[in-house]
Amino acid sequence: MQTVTFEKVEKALVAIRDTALANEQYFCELDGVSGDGDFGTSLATGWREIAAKWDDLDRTSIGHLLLAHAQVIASKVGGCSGPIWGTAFMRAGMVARDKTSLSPEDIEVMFEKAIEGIKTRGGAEEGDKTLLDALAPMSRTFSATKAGDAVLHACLQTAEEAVESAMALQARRGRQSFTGERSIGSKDPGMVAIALMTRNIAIALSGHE
Amino acid sequence: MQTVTFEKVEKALVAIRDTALANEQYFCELDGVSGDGDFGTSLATGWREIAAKWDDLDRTSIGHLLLAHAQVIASKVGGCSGPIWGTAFMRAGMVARDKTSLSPEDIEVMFEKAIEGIKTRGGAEEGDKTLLDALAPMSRTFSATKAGDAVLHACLQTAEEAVESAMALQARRGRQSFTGERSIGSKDPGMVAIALMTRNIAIALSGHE
Amino acid sequence: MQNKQKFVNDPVNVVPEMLEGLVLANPDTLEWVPEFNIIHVKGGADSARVAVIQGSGSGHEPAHVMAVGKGMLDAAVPGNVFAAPSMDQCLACIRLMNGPGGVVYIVNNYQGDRMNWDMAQEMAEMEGVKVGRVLIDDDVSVQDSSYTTGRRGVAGNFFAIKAMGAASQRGASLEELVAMGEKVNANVRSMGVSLSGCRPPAKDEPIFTLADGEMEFGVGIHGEPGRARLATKPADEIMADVFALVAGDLPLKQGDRVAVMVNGLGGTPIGELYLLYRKAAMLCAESGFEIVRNYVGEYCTALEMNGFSLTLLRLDAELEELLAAPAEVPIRVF
Amino acid sequence: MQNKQKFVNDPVNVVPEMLEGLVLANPDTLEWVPEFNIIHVKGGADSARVAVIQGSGSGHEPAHVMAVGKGMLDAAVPGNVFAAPSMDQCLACIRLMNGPGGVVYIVNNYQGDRMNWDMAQEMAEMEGVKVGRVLIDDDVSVQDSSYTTGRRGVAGNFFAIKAMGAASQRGASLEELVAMGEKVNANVRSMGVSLSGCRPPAKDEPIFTLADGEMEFGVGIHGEPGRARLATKPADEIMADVFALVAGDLPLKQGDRVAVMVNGLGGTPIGELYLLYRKAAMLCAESGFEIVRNYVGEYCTALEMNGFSLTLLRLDAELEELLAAPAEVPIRVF
Ligand SMILES: Nc1ncnc2c1ncn2[C@@H]1O[C@H](COP(=O)(O)OP(=O)(O)O)[C@@H](O)[C@H]1O
Ligand SMILES: Nc1ncnc2c1ncn2[C@@H]1O[C@H](COP(=O)(O)OP(=O)(O)O)[C@@H](O)[C@H]1O
Ligand SMILES: [Mg+2]
Ligand SMILES: [Mg+2]
Ligand SMILES: [Mg+2]
Ligand SMILES: [Mg+2]
Repeated sequence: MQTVTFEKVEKALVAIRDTALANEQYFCELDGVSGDGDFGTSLATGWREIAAKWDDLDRTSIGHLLLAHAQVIASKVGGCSGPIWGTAFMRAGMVARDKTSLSPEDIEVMFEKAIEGIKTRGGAEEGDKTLLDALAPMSRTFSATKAGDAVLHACLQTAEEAVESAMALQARRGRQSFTGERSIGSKDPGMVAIALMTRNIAIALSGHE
Repeated sequence: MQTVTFEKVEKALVAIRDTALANEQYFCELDGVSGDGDFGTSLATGWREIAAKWDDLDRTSIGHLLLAHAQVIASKVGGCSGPIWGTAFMRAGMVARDKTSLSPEDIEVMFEKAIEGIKTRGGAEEGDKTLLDALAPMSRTFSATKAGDAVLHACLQTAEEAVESAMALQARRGRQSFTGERSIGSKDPGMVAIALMTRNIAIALSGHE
Repeated sequence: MQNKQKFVNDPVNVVPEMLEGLVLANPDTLEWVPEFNIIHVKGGADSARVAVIQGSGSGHEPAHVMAVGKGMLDAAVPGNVFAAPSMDQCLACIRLMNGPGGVVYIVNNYQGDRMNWDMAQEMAEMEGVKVGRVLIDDDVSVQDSSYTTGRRGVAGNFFAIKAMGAASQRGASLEELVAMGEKVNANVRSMGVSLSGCRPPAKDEPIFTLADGEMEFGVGIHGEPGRARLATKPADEIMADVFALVAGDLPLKQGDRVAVMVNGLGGTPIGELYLLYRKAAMLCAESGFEIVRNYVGEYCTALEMNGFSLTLLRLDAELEELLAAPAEVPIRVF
Repeated sequence: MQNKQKFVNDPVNVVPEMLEGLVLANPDTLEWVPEFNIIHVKGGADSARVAVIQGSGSGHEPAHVMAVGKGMLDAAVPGNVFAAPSMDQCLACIRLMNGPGGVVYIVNNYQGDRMNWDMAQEMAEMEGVKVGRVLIDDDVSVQDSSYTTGRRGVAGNFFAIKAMGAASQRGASLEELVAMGEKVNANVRSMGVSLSGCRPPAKDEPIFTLADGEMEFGVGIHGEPGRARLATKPADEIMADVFALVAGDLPLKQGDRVAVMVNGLGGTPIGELYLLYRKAAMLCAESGFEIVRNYVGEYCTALEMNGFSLTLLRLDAELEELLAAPAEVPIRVF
């Protein structure tokens, strides 16, 4: 992987945004299986606000752009997702605070800090059937492949495999966990969102890889 | 009627006491028809206490003996009956405060004062289907016949007729009144008690009339 | 059969055990006379003042045993749950709290309470005790009811206690205290609404039940029926109806200065009481009644009934001063 | 569908309408920031003191909006009924109450509350604000529960507010306040029991229901399950069980000086709370724990739930002094 420019970061953020906006109903349906069915609405509410403020977001640096995201997400996204996603963007943003482009090593650290932040915030560990079960393996794949050109593709594959293999797990965090064993056998909405966002980022950036 | 001696007053009070003690269950059953079924217990509780203290009751005068009754009744008899019967004895006792025998005129005033007290205390009037509907006609009969010898018998007849004729009325005081029209057609327990006490007084005093 | 959804032991002991808890919680300020279930201020009658006392059924707490304290009641003598205190309880309380200037009792207009107190008063007077009486009948919802002739006495009672308690501290005579209580009663009106029944500890059944969507409009503090069984509606509309009846009965007029009480009947969250107060305050503002003091919380309850009552008191300078005077109650809030 | 047996208007407006009622009732001492539903002491942050703030779900009133006042909380920021305040509410409250010495927040150990407050704290720290945090987890009934990892934070919270509020009035620094809150938390334990469920205004169904003769032993303040669903029994026996678990967890030992709170969960008559306090006081006497202060009433509720919790706080000289310091709350009791 080469240095990631500000332009590419913006494209990735647009891909994340549009994934959240386009899948409101689908994510709610996934959450409805064993949770309270609000996950799609939570994400879409946050990113609608981001879309509305899009042109005015602080672009002093990549970090500031991510911190601007963090602020809106933490404020406007409900349920567990607000503080968790907000923390992820905030921790990643702190790493990139003074940067206008990112090295593979920067992204590696951002991944690690975001995951650490999610763990601190929500108290979850890998295996609890949350989006950590997608992000943590992705972060390991990234570290292992960051020198090569297929890194994005490898991360996507990891995420999609993680969604499938986590179906067998029982949720131990968030509202899904309230229904106990009923969560076994279904896809975790948070993980699905991560995988779909990664897919859309890969598509958006494929011309540049 | 001649002057009523202290001895006769005591006999009358014993007759009242024993009526209350002997009819606990009967009076409760009468009250159970449209009231809360406690009337017999209320009276018996009070007169059991009077019986227990019998020898120590203040006998300075007829009035004091009646006031001693009033005190026990007001303290120990529950429901509406405690304050109502207590008041009747108290008001009658006040009239006889300094007396060791009673003239027919004394008794006439005692009747009137007791009835007045009951009305003040409980707010009932004649026609509300309470013991007033026995006492008030008895008091009128007494006033009309007090010169003659058959006064006690006349009073008893008035009381027993009153019990019958009041059956058609609807109770408007005490717990009986809570059941509305259900009280129509049944005997009022308070009136029955008055009539029975009068009968037993008549029997007790018949040797002396 | 006993009601199992209550924190009680033998239902027969509910009142004494509650009173024992109350004095255990207030050892420095309260005393209990177990024989008559009298709660009085520590030390008993104050020879320099005329004592103000009250007694009525239990189940209305904090009324009245938790209103005993300096500047409030000198003593309270409760009967069993929803039952009047007996004559000898009332008489014992009068005797105990009697001082050189006599003693004044406050009684809510319920037949049982009145009969026992009136009787006790006559007995005490025969003993030479000077006794004053203040009758409270602030409930505008019904004229005659299951337990009363005339209007019922409910939460408005609190203002008589507060004003008379303060006046007693200032050395008012028996006659002045009675006049003060009568002034309060002449200027105070209340009305209650409930969304549920209530269930005395010794009873298996609720006193009445309401289906979802029903309310008892004008309910009494024992769950007695009020004006009508109506469909529930938004809180603001319920408050508007109650407010119109309470204010209209006095009647209040523009420019009047008032105290406003939104009293919880036992099972209503305090958050809802403040929500109801919001509307009452708005209605006062619209009507040009100036709120000088407000009271939101539980003052006179009906066990765990879900309901509230509104009380409006028309003030004058004297009442304002007495309501603002310091007072102590046995309920610690911080 | 809306719960019809509530005094509310549109359930969406329950919290703002309650807060509006609260400030209408306390115009001289409280202010409301409608945008973020913040209730704060009139005049806002005091530059000479470190403010103490709290925010959690609504439905627990008087906690915490009715604990705002001099010597208590400087501000409270409630979420919706049984829902944590959002991050931006918490952040707005931190910003508003920040002073030269920083600001300290108290948070009960519920996942939603913690996540939003922690997040707000990080954001505020990025802006250069000095923020102190005190976590309360006094409920001994369950280790992990529906809404928590670790123990829940419940009524014991009151003592942190009272001690920290008093310490703040005496000029304590942020570090001293945090240490004080942590000391309270280390010495306070609670447990609750309920005899009924509760029903949020926006819900058609109670959160849980109990049949006649059933109790939830160790219930949480949202109606979450506790240790076990058991058969009801006499109040003294229930209190004895709860007392043993609460005192045993600290553990208290003979000669300890304690504060005792019998807290109503919303639908329990205050008379029953005193009846329960009676047994708690007897158990303290038997165990050789000296009761220095007691608190009987509603401090932290679960809407109209019929239940109580017992809280025991082990005292030292410093805590005793802080608990006895004057404080003002917006609830008028006389
Ligand atoms: N404690 C946690 N840590 C990390 N992720 C979590 C946690 N709890 C829930 N999640 C993720 O959030 C998703 C649900 O989000 P959302 O519906 O907003 O939360 P809630 O459980 O409050 O309804 C889950 O699918 C899971 O991936
Ligand atoms: N207000 C009243 N005035 C006079 N007598 C009354 C009154 N109320 C009830 N009574 C009498 O008392 C009797 C019932 O007594 P009791 O059972 O002790 O009263 P309660 O109605 O309290 O249960 C009635 O039969 C009636 O004669
Ligand atoms: Mg969800
Ligand atoms: Mg959710
Ligand atoms: Mg009867
Ligand atoms: Mg009776």
